[in-house]
Amino acid sequence: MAKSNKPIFWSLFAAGGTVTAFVTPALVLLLLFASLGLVPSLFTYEHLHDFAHHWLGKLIIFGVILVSLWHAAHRLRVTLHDFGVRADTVVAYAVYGIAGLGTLMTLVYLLRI
Amino acid sequence: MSCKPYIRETSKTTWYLEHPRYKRYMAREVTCIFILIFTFELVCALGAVANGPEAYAAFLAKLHSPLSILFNLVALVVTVYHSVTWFNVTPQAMPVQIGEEFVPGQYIVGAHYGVWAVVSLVVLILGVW
Amino acid sequence: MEIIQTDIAIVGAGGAGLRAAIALAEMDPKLRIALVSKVYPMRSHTCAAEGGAAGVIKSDDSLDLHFNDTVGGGDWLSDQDAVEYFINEAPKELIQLEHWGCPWSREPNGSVAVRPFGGMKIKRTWFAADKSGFHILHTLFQTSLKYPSIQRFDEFFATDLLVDDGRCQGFTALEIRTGQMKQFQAKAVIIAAGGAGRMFPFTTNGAIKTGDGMALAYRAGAPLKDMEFVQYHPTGLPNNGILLTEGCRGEGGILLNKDGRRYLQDYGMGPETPVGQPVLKTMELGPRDRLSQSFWHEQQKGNTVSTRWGDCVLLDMRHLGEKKINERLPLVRDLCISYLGMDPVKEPIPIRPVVHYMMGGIHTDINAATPLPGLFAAGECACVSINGANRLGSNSLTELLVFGRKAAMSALAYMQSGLSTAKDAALAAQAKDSESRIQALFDQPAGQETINGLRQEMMHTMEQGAGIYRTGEGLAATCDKIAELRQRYVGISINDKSRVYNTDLMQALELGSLLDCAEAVAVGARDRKESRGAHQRLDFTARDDQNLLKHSLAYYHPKEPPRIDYLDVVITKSQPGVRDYSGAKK
Amino acid sequence: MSERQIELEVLRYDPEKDSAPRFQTYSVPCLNEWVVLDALNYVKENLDTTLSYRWSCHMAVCGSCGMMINGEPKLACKAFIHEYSDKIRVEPLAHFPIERDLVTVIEDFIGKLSSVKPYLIPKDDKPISAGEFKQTPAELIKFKQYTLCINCMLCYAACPQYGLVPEFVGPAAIALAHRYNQDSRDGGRDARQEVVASNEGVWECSFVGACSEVCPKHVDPAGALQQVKVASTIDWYKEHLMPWVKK
Ligand SMILES: Cc1cc2nc3c(=O)[nH]c(=O)nc-3n(C[C@H](O)[C@H](O)[C@H](O)COP(=O)(O)OP(=O)(O)OC[C@H]3O[C@@H](n4cnc5c(N)ncnc54)[C@H](O)[C@@H]3O)c2cc1C
Ligand code: SF4
Ligand code: F3S
Ligand code: FES
Repeated sequence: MAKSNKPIFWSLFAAGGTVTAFVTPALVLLLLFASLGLVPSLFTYEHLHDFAHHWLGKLIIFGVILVSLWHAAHRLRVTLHDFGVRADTVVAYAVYGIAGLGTLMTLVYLLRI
Repeated sequence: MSCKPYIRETSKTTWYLEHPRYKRYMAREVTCIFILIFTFELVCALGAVANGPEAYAAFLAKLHSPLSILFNLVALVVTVYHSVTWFNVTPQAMPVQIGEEFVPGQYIVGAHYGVWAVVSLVVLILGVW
Repeated sequence: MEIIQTDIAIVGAGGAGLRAAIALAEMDPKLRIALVSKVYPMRSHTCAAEGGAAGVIKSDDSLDLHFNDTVGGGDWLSDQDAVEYFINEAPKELIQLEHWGCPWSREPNGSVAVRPFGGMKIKRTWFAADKSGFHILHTLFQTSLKYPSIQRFDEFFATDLLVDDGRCQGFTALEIRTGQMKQFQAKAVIIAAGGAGRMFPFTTNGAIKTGDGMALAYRAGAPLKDMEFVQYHPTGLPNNGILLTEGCRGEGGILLNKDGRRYLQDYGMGPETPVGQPVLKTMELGPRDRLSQSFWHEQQKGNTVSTRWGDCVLLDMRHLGEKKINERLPLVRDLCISYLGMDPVKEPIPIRPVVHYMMGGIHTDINAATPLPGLFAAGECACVSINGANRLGSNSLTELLVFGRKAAMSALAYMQSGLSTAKDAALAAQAKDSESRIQALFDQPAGQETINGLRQEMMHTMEQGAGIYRTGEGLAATCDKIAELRQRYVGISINDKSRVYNTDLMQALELGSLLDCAEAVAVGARDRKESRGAHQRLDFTARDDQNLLKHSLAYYHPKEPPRIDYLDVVITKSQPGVRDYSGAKK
Repeated sequence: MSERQIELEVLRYDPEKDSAPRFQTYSVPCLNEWVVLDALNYVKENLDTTLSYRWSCHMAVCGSCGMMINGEPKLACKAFIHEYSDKIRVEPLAHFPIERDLVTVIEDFIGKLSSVKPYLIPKDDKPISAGEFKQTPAELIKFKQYTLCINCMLCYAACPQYGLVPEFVGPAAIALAHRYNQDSRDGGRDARQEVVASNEGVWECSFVGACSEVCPKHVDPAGALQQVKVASTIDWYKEHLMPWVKK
């Protein structure tokens, strides 16, 4: 048996699990307000732009989104397996592909702000 | 040989219906779908910001749709479930030993809940400010 | 029939069998070792031992003290040369186990901790909380996995030894999964198949302790020694015989009668010691035989508590406090709560004496060799004898290690001493006979006798006649009864005709072993007209060193009761004296 | 103690006669303080001697008597009658092939247990004459919990991943490897990682946690597995990002 390469994905999964556990519910709440029309100040264009403009803001946004995406992607891989989808390699390419795409998009957007 | 062991197959697609604890597990696992979609929601917000105020206004308008309200509402419940299930198992994954005793699990979980409350408060305050 | 060729085959994979196997594998990696057991090794009953294993390690202790405790505790029936070898090897074996990873409980400075035990003058029992035997067994089993030369045959039931040319050359065993008989051919055989407590109705022994190993050797001509000495443990849960370790008393638990009196002071173990400050070899830390006998007297006087499970006395541990109980006796607490619904932190626990250990067993010399060349024995099934008339708690686990290894060394030496080649045809014929005997059980039409019926009668008569106190009359009745049961056993049939995992068949075979061993116990006890250690006669109340400072040897007869012979005890430096357990007086 | 009449529904399978398992119901007079094993023994002794099952110690320490009781992996000797209604269903442990009646084939488990090198591989060699290795109570407690496993396999019967992926090394075996890894006397972690840190090792576990929920000895194999994951991940980063750092 050979040692697995899963640690790369698992470490992102674990980090993301922790980060999302701490911040995501609050973020969802903010976005829920926004969707109800009560846009909280962070989600006004100016604030969000200012926040994402600052290098520290960029770093925070990038970090949170990165680990959230990879957390979700890795867990989705396992979950699809649990639902009986046995094409693990295909699934892995697909879910990590999605996470990669999201990461790339974030990177590009952040650079443009 | 006269032995002929009988093998009971586990259903690969419906096994989790067989026990409440499996259902709880699957509920925990599917939180990832919501987190994934929600994170893309954030990515979209970011994209809109990158494209300028009009794009962002359009984004907020889309966010105002009933579907999106519903999604965010459900996502709130689901992500809270994720947080709770995540924190509850931390003492198992990362036990803390002080001298000859392990710190009781409920303290570790409690500490996480405490930090969670603080972080959420900070995010909310910053967000609403 | 498939023949399995090995160099040395071991029957039994409990503490003794595993220790022997590891010793063999270490001595010669090229050796082919067959480790045969009717259960997976970690199911062996060594796992149930709670209290610990004795060995001199601390600076306030000495080998002489361990020697004296053991010999005196055994009422001078122990062979002193064997005891000497035993106490010398004991610490080495326990350290060896430590080096293999056994999680012994520790002192704050990191050295192993020891606890007091009944009949020991000084704290010398190594322990791993109250799961000592469990940890010893699992450490040995896991260590044995290191050695590829140990070939395991798990769930193989040994049925008969193969003896040709006056030498033991293997045995037959039933592969339980398939019901097929296999012939194990070996240059030497070690039996380590454990005790036989299941001949009694109320015992701490697991279902597998049915004396198969003793019966194997016995039927092949090796005598059983000192079988009349059966140890009762004073503290068993009254409803199912689950043991509460001697550690309970070692840590300071006390025994009370119905009036709340610490009655042991009335039986030569007093004066009373302060509660919570146990004094070694005194009161609750007296030896098992004395404690169990005191119970009987209290019962006669009507001083016991009657419970729905019968007469009991109370084991009170409340003064130890929750913290200490959780730390030192977690299993005890769990067992009391689970099986009796009582919490020792909050209430005294009703207990009564329970059959625990066979001092007797296959006769071996100090080298673990039986009189049958090529056959060696170790562990509870053997009688070396270090335990004499009464085993001291925590000597047995150590014995498994010391003599398990010794048996391995002797078997290897025997094998290397050069032997004539085996006569395959003769062995095959014997194996065939053995197979036919099993087949006969299948073929026999259903008759009157049931396995359970015979077993119940056997257990009943053993308890009636061969219990804590015995009389000539009672024993004679028991001997007759067992003889009758052995006759009737011939008529049993099995209902289960399947070959696969046939537990009906196994129970039939086990009953056969138990009956053979039970007869040796009863006849040995009937003929021992004295009281010594665990063997107490109401009609011969004194110890008779003049005539009976001797081991008894029971020789098997297929149809008749065994012939009893006697053998001198080896005495080197301790002359029989008075067993004194009133330490507090001094 | 009150007596209760229990309907014991037991799975029966005789490979020589049956092509598939079936249920047989026995009516058993039980004392309330009994465990399910007592009820099975009653059947074996009085009603049907052909029923096969494993047991020995009757005190939850030998690990023989694991079975599914009302769908839950349990030790029959620690499943108290008073906790059940008058109908109890007894089946062999899930996820293992049925040999006969309540007896399962456990070779797979034994093989996995053996595969993780579950024995002390000493950090330093020390002759017996030099005495014991020192180990403080604090060092002992670090792994003590993981030594308590009785190999009853309830965790394997509870773990869905083992049911779905039979190659999974599984909770008890990995917890045992972790037990030795955590032992202050041991230096064999690297040797164990080959199996433990493989895909079929710890990475097949998705932290369902069922193993720890059913474990009768509170070994918490789920915890052990997660700790192994954390440690293996740190290994991986050290190996791939900082190959110059010696472990
Ligand atoms: C509840 C309890 C607590 C105890 N506590 C202590 C204590 O604290 N300290 C102490 O020193 N002693 C204690 N003892 C005594 C001690 O545990 C036993 O004497 C000892 O464990 C016996 O070990 P063994 O290796 O001889 O046999 P066992 O461990 O009983 O093993 C016997 C082996 O033989 C095999 N076997 C049997 N028959 C056959 C067959 N026909 N074919 C193939 N294989 C067969 C079995 O499968 C098993 O592997 C205790 C005993 C009990 C019951
Ligand atoms: S970890 Fe627990 S459930 Fe699993 S085998 Fe060990 S004792 Fe049994
Ligand atoms: S149930 Fe199975 S998936 Fe992991 S946490 Fe336990 S081994
Ligand atoms: S009979 Fe030993 S664990 Fe149940």
